[in-house]
Amino acid sequence: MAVDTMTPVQAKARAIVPAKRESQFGLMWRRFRQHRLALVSLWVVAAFYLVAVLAEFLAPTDPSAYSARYTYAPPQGIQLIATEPDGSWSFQLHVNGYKTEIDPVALRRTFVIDPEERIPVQFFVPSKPYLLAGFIPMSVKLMGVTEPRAPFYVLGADRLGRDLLSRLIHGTRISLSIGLAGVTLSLFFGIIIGGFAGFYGGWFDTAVMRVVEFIRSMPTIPLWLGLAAAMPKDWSALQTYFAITLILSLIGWTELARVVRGRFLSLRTEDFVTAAQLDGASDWRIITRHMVPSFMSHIIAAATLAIPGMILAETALSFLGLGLQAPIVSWGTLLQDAQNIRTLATAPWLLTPGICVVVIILSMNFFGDGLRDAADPHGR
Amino acid sequence: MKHSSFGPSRGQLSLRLAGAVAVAALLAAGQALAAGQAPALEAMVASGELPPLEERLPANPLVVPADAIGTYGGTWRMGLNGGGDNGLIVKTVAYDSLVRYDHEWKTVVPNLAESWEVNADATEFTFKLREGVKWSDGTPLTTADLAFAVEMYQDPDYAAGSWIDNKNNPATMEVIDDYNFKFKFGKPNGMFMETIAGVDGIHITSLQKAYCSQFHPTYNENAEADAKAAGFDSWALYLQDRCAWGWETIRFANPDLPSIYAWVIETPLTANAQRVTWKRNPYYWKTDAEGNQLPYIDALDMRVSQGGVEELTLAALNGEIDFQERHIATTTNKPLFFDGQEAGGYHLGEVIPSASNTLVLQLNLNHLDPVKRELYQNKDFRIGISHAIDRQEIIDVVFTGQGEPFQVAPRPESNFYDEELAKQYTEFDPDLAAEHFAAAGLTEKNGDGIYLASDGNPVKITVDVISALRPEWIDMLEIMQLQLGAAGVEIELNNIDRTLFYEKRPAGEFDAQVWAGDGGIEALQEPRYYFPFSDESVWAYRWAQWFNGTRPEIAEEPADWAKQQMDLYNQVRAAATPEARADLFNQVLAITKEEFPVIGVSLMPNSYSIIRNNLKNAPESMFNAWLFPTPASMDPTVWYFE
Amino acid sequence: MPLIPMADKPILTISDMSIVFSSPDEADIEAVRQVDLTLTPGKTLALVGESGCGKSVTARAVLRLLDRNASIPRGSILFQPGGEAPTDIARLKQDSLPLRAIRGSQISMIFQEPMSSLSPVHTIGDQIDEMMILHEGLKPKAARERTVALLDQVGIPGARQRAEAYPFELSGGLRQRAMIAMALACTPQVLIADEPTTALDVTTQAQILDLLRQLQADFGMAMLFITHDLGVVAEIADEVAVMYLGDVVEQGSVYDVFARPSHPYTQALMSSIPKMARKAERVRLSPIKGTVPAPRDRPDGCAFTSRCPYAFEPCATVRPERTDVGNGHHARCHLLTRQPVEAVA
Amino acid sequence: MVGYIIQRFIAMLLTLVAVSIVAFAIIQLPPGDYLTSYIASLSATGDQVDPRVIENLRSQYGLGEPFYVQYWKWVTGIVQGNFGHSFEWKRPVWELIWGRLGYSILLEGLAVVVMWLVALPIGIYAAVRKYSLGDYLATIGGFIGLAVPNFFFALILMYLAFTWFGTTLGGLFSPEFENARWSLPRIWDFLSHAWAPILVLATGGTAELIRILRANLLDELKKPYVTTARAKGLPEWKVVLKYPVRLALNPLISTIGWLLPALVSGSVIVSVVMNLPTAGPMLLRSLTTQDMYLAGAIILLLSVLTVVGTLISDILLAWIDPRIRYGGK
Repeated sequence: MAVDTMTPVQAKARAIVPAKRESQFGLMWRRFRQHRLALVSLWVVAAFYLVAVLAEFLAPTDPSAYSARYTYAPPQGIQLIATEPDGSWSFQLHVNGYKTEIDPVALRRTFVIDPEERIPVQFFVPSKPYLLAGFIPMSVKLMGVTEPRAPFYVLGADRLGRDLLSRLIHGTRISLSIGLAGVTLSLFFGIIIGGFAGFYGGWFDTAVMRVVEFIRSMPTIPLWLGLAAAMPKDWSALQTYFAITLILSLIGWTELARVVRGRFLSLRTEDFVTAAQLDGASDWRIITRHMVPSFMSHIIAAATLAIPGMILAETALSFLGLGLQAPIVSWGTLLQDAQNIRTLATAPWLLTPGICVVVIILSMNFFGDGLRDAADPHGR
Repeated sequence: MKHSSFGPSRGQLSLRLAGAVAVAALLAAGQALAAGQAPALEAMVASGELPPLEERLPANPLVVPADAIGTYGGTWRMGLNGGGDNGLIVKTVAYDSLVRYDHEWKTVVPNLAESWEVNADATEFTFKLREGVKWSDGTPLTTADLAFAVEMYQDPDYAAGSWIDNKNNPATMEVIDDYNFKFKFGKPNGMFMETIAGVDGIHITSLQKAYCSQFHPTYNENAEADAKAAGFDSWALYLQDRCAWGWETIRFANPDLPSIYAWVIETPLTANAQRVTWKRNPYYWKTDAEGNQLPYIDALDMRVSQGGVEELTLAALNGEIDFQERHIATTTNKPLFFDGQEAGGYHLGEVIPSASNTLVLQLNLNHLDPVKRELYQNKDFRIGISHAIDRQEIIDVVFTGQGEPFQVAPRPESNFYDEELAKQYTEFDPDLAAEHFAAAGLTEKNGDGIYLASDGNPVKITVDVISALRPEWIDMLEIMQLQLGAAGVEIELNNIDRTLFYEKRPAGEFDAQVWAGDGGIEALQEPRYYFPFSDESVWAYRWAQWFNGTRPEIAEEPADWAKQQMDLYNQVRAAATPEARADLFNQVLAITKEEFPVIGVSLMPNSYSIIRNNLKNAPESMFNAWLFPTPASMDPTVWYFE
Repeated sequence: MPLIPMADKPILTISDMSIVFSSPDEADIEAVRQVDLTLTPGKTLALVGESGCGKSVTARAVLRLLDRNASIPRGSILFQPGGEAPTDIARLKQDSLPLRAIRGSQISMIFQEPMSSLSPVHTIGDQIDEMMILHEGLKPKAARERTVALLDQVGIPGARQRAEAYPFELSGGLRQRAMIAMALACTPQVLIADEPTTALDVTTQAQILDLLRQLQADFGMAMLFITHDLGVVAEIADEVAVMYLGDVVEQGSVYDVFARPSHPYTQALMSSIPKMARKAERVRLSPIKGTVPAPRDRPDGCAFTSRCPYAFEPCATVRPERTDVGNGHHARCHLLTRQPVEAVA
Repeated sequence: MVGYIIQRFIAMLLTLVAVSIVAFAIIQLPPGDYLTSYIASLSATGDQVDPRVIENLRSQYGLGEPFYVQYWKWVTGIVQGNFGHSFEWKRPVWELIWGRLGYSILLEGLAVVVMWLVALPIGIYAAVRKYSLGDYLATIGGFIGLAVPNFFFALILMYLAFTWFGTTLGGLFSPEFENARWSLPRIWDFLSHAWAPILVLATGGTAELIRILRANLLDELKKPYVTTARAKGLPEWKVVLKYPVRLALNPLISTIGWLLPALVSGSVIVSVVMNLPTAGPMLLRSLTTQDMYLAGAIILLLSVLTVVGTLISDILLAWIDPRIRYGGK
């Protein structure tokens, strides 16, 4: 006797008469764009990853190129406008030189930015040949100074006179990729283990959940400490890097497994899964064709939110002297270098990596939040 | 504080030590009668808690000369890094034994022993103790205590290691009477006086028989039961807890253990200590020139940081540290401390390191890989590497111009300084390097410009380093990596944990390890880089085992030149006079110069100490060494606050 | 059911009320258009329509329970309990004292899903006590006594024990009874029931309807009954108002509207209900063709234009007037004003 | 309720057994043992130990035995209240750690309290005034708290305190109170020192709590029972506080258990930087010196702390949420 002539779908959804069928991701993208903060964050994150990919091209100098003359040189900044003594001015991209004095008693160089000395900055300056991202041969850098031996320290120099900007850019590659790689691994374990637990339930589910609960109740630092100390001694920096990633994801998978399991549990009873089962589809097919796509967007959002934790963990490990170590350049090792009162007092620009950490983590979080909202507007 | 003249210029380092010490005066000044003591002690004497000063001081107290006669009072504040920082305590308080060094670290002078004699072949050393010296509990110190210490150190159940139980040449002690005794050695021990004048001397006076014997079953049949009752598994563990040897950390955790130090423990160094405090020893046996009992300073206050030194740095900047060099006086912090002098009410003193070199690159001459062994044993290869290093650049970048290119050699301050040894192969000359590499058989290079070794593999040296110990090592190695890479030798940095670092040594498969140049001043006692001397001679670890016999299972017969050095050094040990020893050791060094076993980078630059402006008699210039424990060797007993 | 004489003084008069939803990204949506409704003590007005037609929104507007993004830009909701000066609820401030004094105390509401409409972490008793403590200043003990009496009155067996129970411990029917007890705790003069029986099975539905009728007789309150179920309307209502996409298209006594549906939508509704008949005499149900357009696609004129079989020229653009078709029975349709000749029978 | 607690308790015991095995495995993982690191540190000061002495020590310490024997000894000892001896300090482990553990628990407990005190009002405000300026500020502020590494924050705080106020933040007490008994002035002294580490510790977690609370509350605010409460005539603040907040707290309470491990880890780092006598620095040191019974006991007890924290939050949850208490859904 019902008046309703329509199937009871959510009021909002039916209010929209779909002119054309949007794909799930199209729909998600449209919803995502409404979060302005998330959208901005997406661009920030994308920019950071672009920097990571193009590190060699963007970094003005080699990250390990040192210079005795410019230890602890303060940031030059980049000037746009050149003012002549007669008051006229013109557009000219340049940096100012330094006036340097050595104080042998206090053991330091004092730098004064010399506005008189202008070192022009140019784009696409030729450089020593290098391989961009490891395989594209290039011999040009985005920007730099052409005058030989002229200082170019946009963000300042560290204790060895190495260009902080270049180191930051190369550190971005390591830190961001560790986050990404760690999350990918976590995702892999998380989906497989969480998926099986959620799909089959029963004793396996109980066991997995116990293990997850157990791992999560371990304080992470000792776990890292022990695992980091147990790494084979003859491993190279690269192997250590991967090992650290693995260690981080060993803990990271638990959260994702919980999310995946939860999704599987709720999806298992959904009509479309039942329908597929009645159709005689295999479990594998149901999982891969029906269930995973239906919550992939959600998983992506969860994964995005997990990356910042990895990045933070990397910096914490480096701080304790357990993670990546010099000469590897990562945000963690850069921050480790800045971990002293001297830096805070006299070279605060070396804290820039900290700002990068904050910015990327903020962006990742906003981005992840936006994704989650977009993926699942009713499931908050 | 005047140190305007120390700068980057080379070779100008001279010692301007506080107080011209007239050693002879020490021996003669015994008659100074008890004149004064700290007001607090005076009050205790008045109330009868403490015997009068005359009864507490020995008949012939040791007189410590000083720039000025001080006043009693004050607390000396400093900072320990972490609970296990026993080193600072040893270097500040615990350096007091039979003999000691003068402030220049050159001559052995009396301390608890009034005098001594050495026989001709340096196998017998006869000592006379200062009569009437009391432990901090007021009981007299006699030869019985020393004999007990020897007995303990030689008991395998008592975990200690020192010259007393050196199995190559163990000491035996012969008690003559309460104040006279002999040390005897099977083999000549020419350097014995230097050994016990250094930090190693403290073992022999570290255990009071009356107190410590109660934990040993020989003296107390209930020792095992007592240990169980106290919660220990065995008497040995209990003994080690109550009466730990020499400078073991937990020694300073037991306030009941009587000592002969100037200050005695008030708040012990326990695992949970946030602060370790010391108060004056009322029975201390030294006086100033006017006969006033030392020390002047009432108490020591050591804050314990929890593993990070940043808080300590801030405290020092804030004027909360009275005298300290350890932990905080880093190159990095220098500008910070320099700027903070006025606000913090302190100034900076000069500290001369005992180490010769900032970084010693030790190629493993005993490498198990025959190709690498052959290459690393090739002197030309090492010379080539040395010439390929632009040392001045490293000095400029890492040390802000402090120091000079230097090999691993005795420092200019040392009697053994030899400019040729210190300076050979230090000039940066890529062509010369290439010549030497060619002489070492390296002619072919691969596409990356790296030489190919005789097995056709590129020459790649993996260098083990502990960056946690000295952060600048990584900086230096990173620069060397680029420099050597340009010269055709690939360097890989392997930044590892300390335990691992040590574990790799016996295995023999490491390429190279990096350490600082110990033995810059104390070359004779610490010749680890001059010939395969000890386990720390990493560059020839297996040869060193042949010499010192600690791990006979991996010992290898050394090259002839090394064997010759070992022979010479054994003669050094046997020589009775300093002159003879110096002569023989110079022969050892001559072979070192010829063979060039390890590669140094630069002379370890001077460091600095933080001295509060109201702290007087403190040294404006001092060494920093372990064998010559500073600042205790600079007589802080006569320092005082104004 | 007897016809309602106009003599009884209305207690709640909604006149010319519109409800607008605004969102930052899209144009405002007028979810309810110039609605007029009147409630009389002791009588029940049923508001009928499909989901999303604005009936719930209208009901909630009476207690100003709409979301933050909804507003009532025009019209009034005059509440005038026996002899007192009327209050325009539409103009009261959110969270103001006068509004809160009306909520729960004088006008109260029963919701569709008793499970989610009751707090799962408070006992039934607590939730009912709260009303009396709040509005009548009763002490907790006294309030509980009355709660138990009320629960008893709404037919909950073992009322004293059940007062200690949590909602999830009760069956759906009992929960709804508890909900009703809560709504009646302060003997309100108007009861708004927002699809109170929708979530219940048919037998329970009937019991609840009986209960409501019984209680209305006992308490004499006016009732606004929201439903999409014409069967329920027939059972409980005195008057009925039919809503379609924000418009009240037809309004009148149940008898009149059921007997002579004057609006094409009402007519279509009536013919979509199966009638009891022998199998041979059964006719196919005629569903309303087309689908309900989105509110933003609603024509300026009659909302039903797009689906109306009789739609003609002015329908899409001109909004039909509220036309009296006799005996207080109104409808909004151009057919009624156009030509009596073409009037639909 | 009792059955529930028993069930959780048994689960906890099982977890603890697993934790103890992992804790022991972790301290055994690095190559070498205490004696190798002991020899290493002696060598660094130019000292050598007779191998006989080391062999004696090894047998005195029971280090030569296989893993399972050592583990079994350790665990059976712990069950009897004997955590073993610290090699470095030659003292019973329990005697060494109880004080530090106390400070750890105190600091972390206070950090949890501060987190809740700060997060509750902000989270509620952010949810109730969704998308308002205050909400954005709270969200951004919270994320910044989440994003700034602990050690970084601690160091900057210390430096700023030094340059601005001329004080050295660090430690938990002034010298005169360090070894004093607890008294009112000592508590005050403690608080005047402890605020900084507590602040540092609480930042990350506060942000997390605000986020969870806001999300939960937004969920709950949409639920019909909120409308019911409003229809009752309750004032808005009471509507929010009594109903949705109460429900939004439930999942939040279970986060205590999850927050604790992070807090423990964070406190290790903060303690090193800010020089706090908590279990963290001792753990770090014992791990580097391979003082295994000490390290093992600290890891075990910190894990117990989190496991017990989880248990407490579970019980608390059951206590405030009748649905769990009565096994409903």
